[in-house]
Amino acid sequence: MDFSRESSIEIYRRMRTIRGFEDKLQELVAAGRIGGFLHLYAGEEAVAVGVCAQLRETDLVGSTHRGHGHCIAKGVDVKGMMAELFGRATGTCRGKGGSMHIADMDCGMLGANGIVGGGIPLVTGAALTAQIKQSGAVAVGFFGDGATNQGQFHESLNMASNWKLPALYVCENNGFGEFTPTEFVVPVRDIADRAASYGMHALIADGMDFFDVYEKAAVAIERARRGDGPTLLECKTYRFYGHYVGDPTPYRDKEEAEQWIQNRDPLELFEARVRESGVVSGDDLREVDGEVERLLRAAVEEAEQAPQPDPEADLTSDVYVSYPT
Amino acid sequence: MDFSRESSIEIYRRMRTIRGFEDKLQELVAAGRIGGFLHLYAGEEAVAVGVCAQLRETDLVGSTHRGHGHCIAKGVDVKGMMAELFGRATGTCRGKGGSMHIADMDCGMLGANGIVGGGIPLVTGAALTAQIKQSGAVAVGFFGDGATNQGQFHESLNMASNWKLPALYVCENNGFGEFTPTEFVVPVRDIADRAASYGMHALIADGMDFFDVYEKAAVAIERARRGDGPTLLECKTYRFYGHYVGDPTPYRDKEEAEQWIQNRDPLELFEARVRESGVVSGDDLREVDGEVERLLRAAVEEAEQAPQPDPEADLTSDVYVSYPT
Amino acid sequence: MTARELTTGAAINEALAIAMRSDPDVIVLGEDVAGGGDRSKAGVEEMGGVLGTTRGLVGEFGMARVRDTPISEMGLLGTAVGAAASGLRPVAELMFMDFLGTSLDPLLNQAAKLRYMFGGKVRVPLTVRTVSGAGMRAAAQHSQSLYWITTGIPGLKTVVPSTPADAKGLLLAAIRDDDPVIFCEAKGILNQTGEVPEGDYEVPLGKAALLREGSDVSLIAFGATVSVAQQAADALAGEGIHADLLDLRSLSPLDEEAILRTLEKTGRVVVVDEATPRCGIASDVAALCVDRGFDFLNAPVKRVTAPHTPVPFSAVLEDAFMPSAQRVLDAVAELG
Amino acid sequence: MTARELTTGAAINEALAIAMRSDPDVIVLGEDVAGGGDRSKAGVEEMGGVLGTTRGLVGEFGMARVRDTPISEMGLLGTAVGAAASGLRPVAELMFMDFLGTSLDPLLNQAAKLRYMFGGKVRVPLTVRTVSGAGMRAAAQHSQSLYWITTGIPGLKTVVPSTPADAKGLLLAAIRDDDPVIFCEAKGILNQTGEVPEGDYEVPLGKAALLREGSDVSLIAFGATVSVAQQAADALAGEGIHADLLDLRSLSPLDEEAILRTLEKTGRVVVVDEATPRCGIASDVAALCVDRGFDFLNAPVKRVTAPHTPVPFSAVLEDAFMPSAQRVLDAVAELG
Ligand SMILES: Cc1ncc(C[n+]2csc(CCOP(=O)(O)OP(=O)(O)O)c2C)c(N)n1
Ligand SMILES: Cc1ncc(C[n+]2csc(CCOP(=O)(O)OP(=O)(O)O)c2C)c(N)n1
Ligand SMILES: [Mg+2]
Ligand SMILES: [Mg+2]
Repeated sequence: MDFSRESSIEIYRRMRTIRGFEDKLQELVAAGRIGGFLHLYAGEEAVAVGVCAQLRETDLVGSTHRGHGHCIAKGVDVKGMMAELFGRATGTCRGKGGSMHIADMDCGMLGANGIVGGGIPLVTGAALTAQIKQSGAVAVGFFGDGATNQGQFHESLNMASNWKLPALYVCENNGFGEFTPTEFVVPVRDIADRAASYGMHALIADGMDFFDVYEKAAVAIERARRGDGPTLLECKTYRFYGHYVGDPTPYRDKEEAEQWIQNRDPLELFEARVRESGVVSGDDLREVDGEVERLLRAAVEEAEQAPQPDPEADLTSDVYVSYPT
Repeated sequence: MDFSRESSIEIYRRMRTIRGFEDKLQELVAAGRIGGFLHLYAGEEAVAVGVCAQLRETDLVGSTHRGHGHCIAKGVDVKGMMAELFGRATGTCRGKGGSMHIADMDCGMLGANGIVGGGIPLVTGAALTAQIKQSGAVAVGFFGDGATNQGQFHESLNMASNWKLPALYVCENNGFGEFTPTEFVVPVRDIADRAASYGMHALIADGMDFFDVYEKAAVAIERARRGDGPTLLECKTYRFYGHYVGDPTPYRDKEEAEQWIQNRDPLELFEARVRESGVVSGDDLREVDGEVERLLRAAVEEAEQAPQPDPEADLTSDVYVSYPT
Repeated sequence: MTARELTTGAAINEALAIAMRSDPDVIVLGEDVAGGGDRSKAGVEEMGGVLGTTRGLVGEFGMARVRDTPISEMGLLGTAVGAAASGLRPVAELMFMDFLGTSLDPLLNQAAKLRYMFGGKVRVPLTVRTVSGAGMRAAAQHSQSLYWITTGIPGLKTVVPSTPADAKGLLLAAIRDDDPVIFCEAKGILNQTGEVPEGDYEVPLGKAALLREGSDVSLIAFGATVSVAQQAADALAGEGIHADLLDLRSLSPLDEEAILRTLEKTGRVVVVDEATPRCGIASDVAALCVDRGFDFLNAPVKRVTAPHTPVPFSAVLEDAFMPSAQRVLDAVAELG
Repeated sequence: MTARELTTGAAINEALAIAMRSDPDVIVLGEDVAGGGDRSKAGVEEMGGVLGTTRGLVGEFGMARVRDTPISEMGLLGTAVGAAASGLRPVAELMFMDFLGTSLDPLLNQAAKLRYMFGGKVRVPLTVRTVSGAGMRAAAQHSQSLYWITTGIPGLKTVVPSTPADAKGLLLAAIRDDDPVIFCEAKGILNQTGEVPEGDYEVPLGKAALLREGSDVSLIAFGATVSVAQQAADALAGEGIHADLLDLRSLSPLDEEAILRTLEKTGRVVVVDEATPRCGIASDVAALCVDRGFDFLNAPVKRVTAPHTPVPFSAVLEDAFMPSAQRVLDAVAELG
């Protein structure tokens, strides 16, 4: 894979932004400055960024409770996201959604989703729209290993395959659903095998390796755009922190976790690879680190200064487009 | 397979009873004597009888909207069933259930079920009871090809496989879900292939051939009783009539239907086989025909004479075991 | 516009065709909505849904816009929600309303909430057509009137027409509405006939219809119970008691002003609803009367509903289950 | 029996352990109800559910009776129904009540109806524990109070305790009840503490509790709104207005006599419910008052509920969403 200096920096910036955004969140929670249910994506950055790097702005993405990474990778404004997590009127969702519901149709983000598996049929519907309108768009659904045990996964993939929809289903297999190891609830080794139930094309990628995800996604998206139907792409990955912010993770093997974190960090793997190839230098990337850090600090500051929603006006608006009473 | 005269006659009696029962229903509907939603099992008798011939009375069976065959095969009293279809107080369910809800826990019939796929988790639960109580019982769920597109199928089989439950899942693939051909909504050739998603054992049987079903069911049930976990058994079959009584079946190929009905009638195939082997004679079977016909006539007569439920007493009873007001 | 006698089913069919002709974004999807048809096998005829309501659509609009789905209610409604959020205007069919059991999430947690959760930045112009109610000897799992569930969910709208003409106009309004609307076809009215105007017209969501005027008592009904209330009103008229008869038509939005107006006029209300009694429309109407309408009340508000039981199969039990004109008369008598 | 201060969560945990000790047929299943624990890897500690409520059970009762399921609510509740119908007494956990979306069918069409459809020939002794309500900044899909849905379904029972002691006693009664019971753990009370008697005792289903006596106005509440009503009652007492405070505890069966008794005493009722307003418990109580209680009514029945909106994430919005003592006081003031 040939990557220009520019794209390498851009890819790195996205991954670093996701990581940095969540580092900030952890600080903010520790300081009691934000609340809510927060599920961190850290460790899985190569998946969201690898897939989304193949997408156009008009392509649609559906996400999960662990959605920060997908949002940032698809281009949602980070300041709006930060304000959203502070519940401010200036947030992406005007403070009404929060971490599990960040969405921005303007850049093709069909929403994080607090219902495990709930985003999968939405993405299927977006693919149906693309097919019927012949827009050339592709719809991508991200979900976890645990979500593949949901009926909505089964029903959606089956429908998409029957209809040869331009969809890509990305399973982020991070080895756990909450506190339960995947092998305890999924009696097959590779989740990609489940595609066979739907006569669906399947691929497996190393979810810590940006380049592998990027290449496999290219194949799948190319198929989808050609009209050859959907793909199930399993990305083997690992979440660096607990299921939610505050989870003490007593249920997972400390050594195994250390292995992943020390040796398989997607940012470090990416950096090593691009530096080795010589397109970018360490200094280039440290500069990005600095820019990202400044952006995020500004995001936090602005969010904290931003106005709260107004209970009078905002509590009952946006329920309907119109509701005669 | 060696079948004694006695068992051959008993098997034939069950299949003939199912067929005869439904012939009566068609007459009764045509004459306006009974109503409701009726889905006939005719043509698929070898599946219910083949599987249930392997079961003990304490084994549990869950059924579908097309449940007459499973009920009769598992030993539900035919007179009670007929009275139920007449909505009488003497019916199996005191007239409250009707065709889609015939159940009799005394002979292990966990109920027909009007929700496509809805019986599958119930059977899974019965298998869980058997496993936890170490009762040695097996639970068997019948369902159609269409039901395998339901989330409840997916979630249940996954759970059963993870837990190695003593369950048998029998898919009656009759080529249609209502008016839609299976290949239009199931993008794999054999539904048995779907077991692979759950790392589950799978078998395929000729659903028109009692002996094939019987042998395959033996293998699966033996595995389940041994503690080796569940099996998905796909039986390829065909329904001789429409989806419901009154369905004009314009959507299916007349010639194909004729082929199945003329050449693959499970009763005729069974008769040919057992007569060929010499264990029973045509006269033996005609005698059974007569007995069954007399039984069913009596069932209809008694049902028509039977008392109606009493709206005062019966409408609001049986909702709860107890409900203090 | 001229009018003809049509069944409610035929009126709905006409509305679907009009909506699809007037807007290429309108699609129809559901289990067997085509049903066998247009599968490019010669001589294979379509069924047009289990009750034939969608017949003819696949022929006119083709298989891309009229889609038979697998038996996957959750998946098909969720897909419809996603399609609605991304630019189509889907009309999904949930064959029987009882199947909310296998399809609630896309309505409860997605369609109803996306707009709010996204801070107003999305529209979900989805219509879900479904068949509700008892009377077909279809027993407990195919006979429920569950519109109280969709009515109770903020973000959804729910309508239940009582005549073929309203069915057509309400369905056209529902499809063109930018919010998710649940459109309930009560079994009791699907085969009833009535005058239906030709052409394209809408009946606005959220407006009740006063079907009959009288100042002695208010009968409030909707869907299949409107004809029950009509019969009761006829019988009352024979006794010299004149009833206002209000057809709610929309359950959400609810036309509270119309309810308060009739209450103000008569001071006495009987609500007739074929659903079970707990947490239903009848309670909501009664609660409105005893809140904003308290000063007008001259008598208890009576609710004539089904009992708190599943729907029985037996004909005699099912007949007793459903609200009858006699039970309405008994309720009126109890008002003193 | 002595009593100790426990949180509601700890009281529930105690009830589960007592029930499992006293009956080998009681099993617990749900997503992460053990949670990592007892997986035969050394040093792997259990979580005992996302809120820790089931901690310690897998250690005492083992993995056969305390089962982590896949993330499959429909499958797990359906399995629990089948297990209940065939001889076990399962306590299934639905992690958040919002997940009724992905699990309604086994409750709506199976658990609630099997007994009726089978003519009384089966029992379904199932308990479903679930967490309801707002206040945790968990937004629209993790904060709903959907007990009105289960209350409205004939064949189910629904209870919502308001104190740790009631939670323990009601849960024991629910588990031992031979009908399916939905047991709602309101977020607002899970971490509250209170005196909890030791040992085995039951609080009967279907009985409200009069928590406070006064003859000027009746406050009717349950679950998390009981403490809101308490605060309001304290404030009213300061103004010389004495409130009867009725805690419903059971929503189905509903203790109608207790409601009518307090209405008869005061003639003025305010119902406080943290759920949204349509088709809810507040409407049912108001409808009862204006029907059987009409003669006792001296004022409108006021309902203090959440607005007809999804639950917002923002703290200021969520706080405004939830019923407050101030809103109860305003409602009392409106009674005139
Ligand atoms: C329908 C539903 N069930 C359960 C939950 C609670 N829950 C939130 S995240 C989660 C685990 C999801 O696991 P997985 O799909 O592997 O995603 P991961 O968290 O590992 O990214 C669960 C059970 C939920 N939000 N929605
Ligand atoms: C959840 C649900 N969806 C839809 C229906 C309507 N319906 C009844 S039978 C049927 C077809 C079932 O097909 P299959 O599972 O193949 O069984 P078969 O009728 O062929 O025996 C459908 C769609 C239903 N009863 N329940
Ligand atoms: Mg995971
Ligand atoms: Mg079939």
